[in-house]
Amino acid sequence: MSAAALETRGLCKSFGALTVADDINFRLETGARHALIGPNGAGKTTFVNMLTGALPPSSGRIVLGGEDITAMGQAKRVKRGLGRTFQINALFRRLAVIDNVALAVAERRGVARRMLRAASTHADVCAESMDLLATLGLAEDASVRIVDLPYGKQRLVEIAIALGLKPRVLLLDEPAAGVPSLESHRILQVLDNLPKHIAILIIEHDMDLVFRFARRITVMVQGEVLVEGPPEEIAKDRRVHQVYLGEQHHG
Amino acid sequence: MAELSLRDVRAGYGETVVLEDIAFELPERGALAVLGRNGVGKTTLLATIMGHTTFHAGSIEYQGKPIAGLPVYERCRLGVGLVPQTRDIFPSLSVEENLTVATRPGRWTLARVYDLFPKLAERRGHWGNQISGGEQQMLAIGRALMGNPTLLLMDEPLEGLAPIIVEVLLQALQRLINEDSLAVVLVEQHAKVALGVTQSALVLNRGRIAYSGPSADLLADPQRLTTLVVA
Amino acid sequence: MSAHAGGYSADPRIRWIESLPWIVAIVAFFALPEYLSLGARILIYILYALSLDLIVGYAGIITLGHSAYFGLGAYVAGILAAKAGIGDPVVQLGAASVLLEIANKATTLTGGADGLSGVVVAPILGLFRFDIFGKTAYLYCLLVLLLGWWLVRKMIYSPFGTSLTGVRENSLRMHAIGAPVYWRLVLVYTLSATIAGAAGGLITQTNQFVGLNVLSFESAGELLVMLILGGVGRIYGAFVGPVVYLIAQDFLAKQFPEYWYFGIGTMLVLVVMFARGGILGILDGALVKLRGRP
Amino acid sequence: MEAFFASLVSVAFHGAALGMILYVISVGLSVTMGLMGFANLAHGVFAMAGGYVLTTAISRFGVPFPLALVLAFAFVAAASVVLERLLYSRLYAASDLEQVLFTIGLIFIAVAVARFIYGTLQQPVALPDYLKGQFPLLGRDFPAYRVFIIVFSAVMVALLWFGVERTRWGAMVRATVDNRAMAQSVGINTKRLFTLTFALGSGLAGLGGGLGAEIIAIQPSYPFENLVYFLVVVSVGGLGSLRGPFVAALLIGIADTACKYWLPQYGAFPIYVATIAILLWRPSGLFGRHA
Repeated sequence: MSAAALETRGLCKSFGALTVADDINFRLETGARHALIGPNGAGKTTFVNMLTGALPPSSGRIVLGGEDITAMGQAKRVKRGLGRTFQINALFRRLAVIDNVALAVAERRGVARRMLRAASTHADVCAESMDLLATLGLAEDASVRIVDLPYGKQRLVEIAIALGLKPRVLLLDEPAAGVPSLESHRILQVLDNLPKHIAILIIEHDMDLVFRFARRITVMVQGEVLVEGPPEEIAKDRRVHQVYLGEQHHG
Repeated sequence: MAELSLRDVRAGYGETVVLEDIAFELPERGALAVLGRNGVGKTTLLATIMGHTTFHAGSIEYQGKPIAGLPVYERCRLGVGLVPQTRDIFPSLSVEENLTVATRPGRWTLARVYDLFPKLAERRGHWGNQISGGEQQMLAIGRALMGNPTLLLMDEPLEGLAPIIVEVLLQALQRLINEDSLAVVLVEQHAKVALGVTQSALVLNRGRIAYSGPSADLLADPQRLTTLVVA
Repeated sequence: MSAHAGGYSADPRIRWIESLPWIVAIVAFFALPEYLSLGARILIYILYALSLDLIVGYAGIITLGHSAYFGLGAYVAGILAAKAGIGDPVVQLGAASVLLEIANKATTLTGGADGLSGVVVAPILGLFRFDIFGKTAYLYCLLVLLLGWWLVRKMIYSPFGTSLTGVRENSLRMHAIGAPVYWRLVLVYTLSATIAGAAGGLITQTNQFVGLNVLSFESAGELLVMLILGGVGRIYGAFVGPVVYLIAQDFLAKQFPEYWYFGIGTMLVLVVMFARGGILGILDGALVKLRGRP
Repeated sequence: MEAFFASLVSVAFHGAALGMILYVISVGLSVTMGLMGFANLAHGVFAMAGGYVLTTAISRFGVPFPLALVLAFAFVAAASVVLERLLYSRLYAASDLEQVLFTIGLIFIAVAVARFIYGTLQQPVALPDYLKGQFPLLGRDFPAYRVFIIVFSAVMVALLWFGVERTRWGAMVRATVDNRAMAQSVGINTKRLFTLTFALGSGLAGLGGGLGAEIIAIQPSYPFENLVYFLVVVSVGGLGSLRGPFVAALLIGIADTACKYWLPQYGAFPIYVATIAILLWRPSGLFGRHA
């Protein structure tokens, strides 16, 4: 078996007596289109925070492209190719769209600390950022500040920043959250056109989106993986129905 | 006159829109179940009625009086009570203080709440953060009742509780809906449970209404329920 | 746009209007010889305010401990404040106070509360003596300020400057794009402290006297006032603020100290309530209106 | 040995008096900063105002001392309501920087007004005869006024704690500090509660300023000079806490007195160092709510 893009082995997290992630063995293949679903409080956010390094696991290991990153800081994981987007926009609100993306690009290219040449003369950073915006249909908005940008487009900038890091693995945390339904098709388009070689894990509530996008789905319940499989199987799975309909478990 | 009536409501957090085109009427003493997968806006709907969200458009009327522009505490004083999903017990207050701090004159008194949840009477001296999840849930409900609401907004009151506690709460819930002149909006993941205790139901999907009709119809049509609530 | 935000789409070239401060400074040198010592003081405070603007305006961190660097612009202090001071003005205040106390108690070194007089300044490069009318001092300060301004301006337009505004706007996201936020802050504190230290050095050199008040909380507060008055995060706010403040102080404070304090307090309250961009912010707003843009 | 013991008792006594004053002044700051998240550097202005009210009432209008104390509280509390409604309330959502600047502005204004009315000299406190002289206790003599300060403050503290911990109003305040949104949901008008709490906190500062006028001199630069002490009490004690600042104030009062007595050559240096050390160790204070 070749190395997965991202893998967790026996990942656990507990706060005192409360276990929020219990022995999670998860495998994200190279170029995967994978979705993580589950009811509120299932531990999805905790899981993602452990992947990105925002939260240290109680036990278990996280392996990125064959390298153990369990003890690595957030910034280093990003440098190793682990990118993420945020459920609630985490943008540089008073900066222009281009600067939002260029900050990420410059960080990746290792020029972000330079202080002798003007930022705008770093042609490579600017060009790459503009290209990225163009592929997301944001080229015309490059010099608009985020605060002046419609919310739907802000969600796209959220994705653009993550792409600026050239991730091998991209975690999308509810990419369409809070977008009026009429505008959400644009986000779906963008997701469909993401580079094929990036392994993508999407955390999403919208089942239309999940079943359209994902080729594999993992269902989490109460900190554990309930079931994993292709969408057809998940749609038929009785346990999944129980979770969502709230039928009482007997035995 | 309807207890609660929403028309073309559009609301969210800041500029984020979570709810769109929400409209329904809840008759006096009515009980409404709000269903849907998580993240579809159920909690936001309750928060909007209570006044915790950014209101973009539409109207909310409580007993014929527009309340969308009122501050939260005014809505509470008019008779809207909230049992939040996260319970939000005040940790620096004792169990009893959690109840008395919410007191408004009316039928519901400390004694009646203790009668409904005897467990709370035993725990009256404990701090708000020193009681179990089930007791916190009872306290959250009791606290809302102390404000003597005519409209009770309940957000997943059965979530994460042991079956035996669920049983106790369900009984209390039945009692509230049947015996008391309370109108209830019940958000619940356990769809069948919620449909069982309500007359009408609302299913949300991506912040919009996907179904609105009698609870019994939905309960009688498992196929439809599955399609609406699962995928 | 006259607010100098830097960034990847900003044109870093120096605009003609940016020569205005220097022209004014030179005109003042010839036209107002009797005010040169005040002029030198203003130039020093501009440099000092510029250093503060880096931290407050660009990195977005409030500090009330900046006078510590003004007194002792040192690399070590930069790390201390960056570590201790993020989000907590009280610790910074404490740091400044400690330095104040050290200076206060190290009597043999600083002269204690009486101040340190008799600072003898050697001629600059062995050539230009500090004259009693302060001509040398003025030009010397102007030169150092020019250098400081050039450095700060260059930095603000650089990728580093942009990443600082990134930290100000959303430090969480900076972490998530792999930026070592902590070290960026250490770096900017160090730079800022160095410039503040240089300004402090200038005060000593031109006054040939160090008073303990350069380390005090009031001094840090006063500087913050000057910067806010001019406008935060826009380079030239640090020019306008000290000019207005110090000239007003020079004319008013000596005769009517209570009116002076009252005036400056009222001005601060008004700026916070009604004109959060400071004087330059007001001018900006007026220009936008004049041009008839929405 | 006997001499050392005597000085120990003396330091503890004078330190306790200073600590009590610091607490009465600072407790309002702790609550308003914890409750409203407002960085109110101008809190010392209220204490100074209380001091001026008291000294003026006694020396210029011949008001008896106890009534002057009441006036100091009432006048400052009333004035703070006006300030809160007119100015502070507009800045609750503003950034820390703006709040800091605004309150520094208020300090400047207050300093100017004080200088204009009273000049730069320290205001003398005309104590009534029954508070002058010595008070014999356990075979020692203690200055009667300091004894009064300690006893009176202790009563105030007891009343305050009772009010906050045993009354419904106190429960409302604690509920609002815990969770403002939920407090509104149970019908608490948090805006009005803010105003009242602010007035109470400011009134106490005024009372403390008046009561302590003999220990902490009343003069125009008061709000600047003592700001560090108030902030240290609050930040070491922990924001929003009632007991934390009490312990912190006593510690600081005694430590400050001890330093001045035994280590005068170091001034306030040890206190500042201890403060920094404590805050580096526990950034939200000894009793902070959000660790």
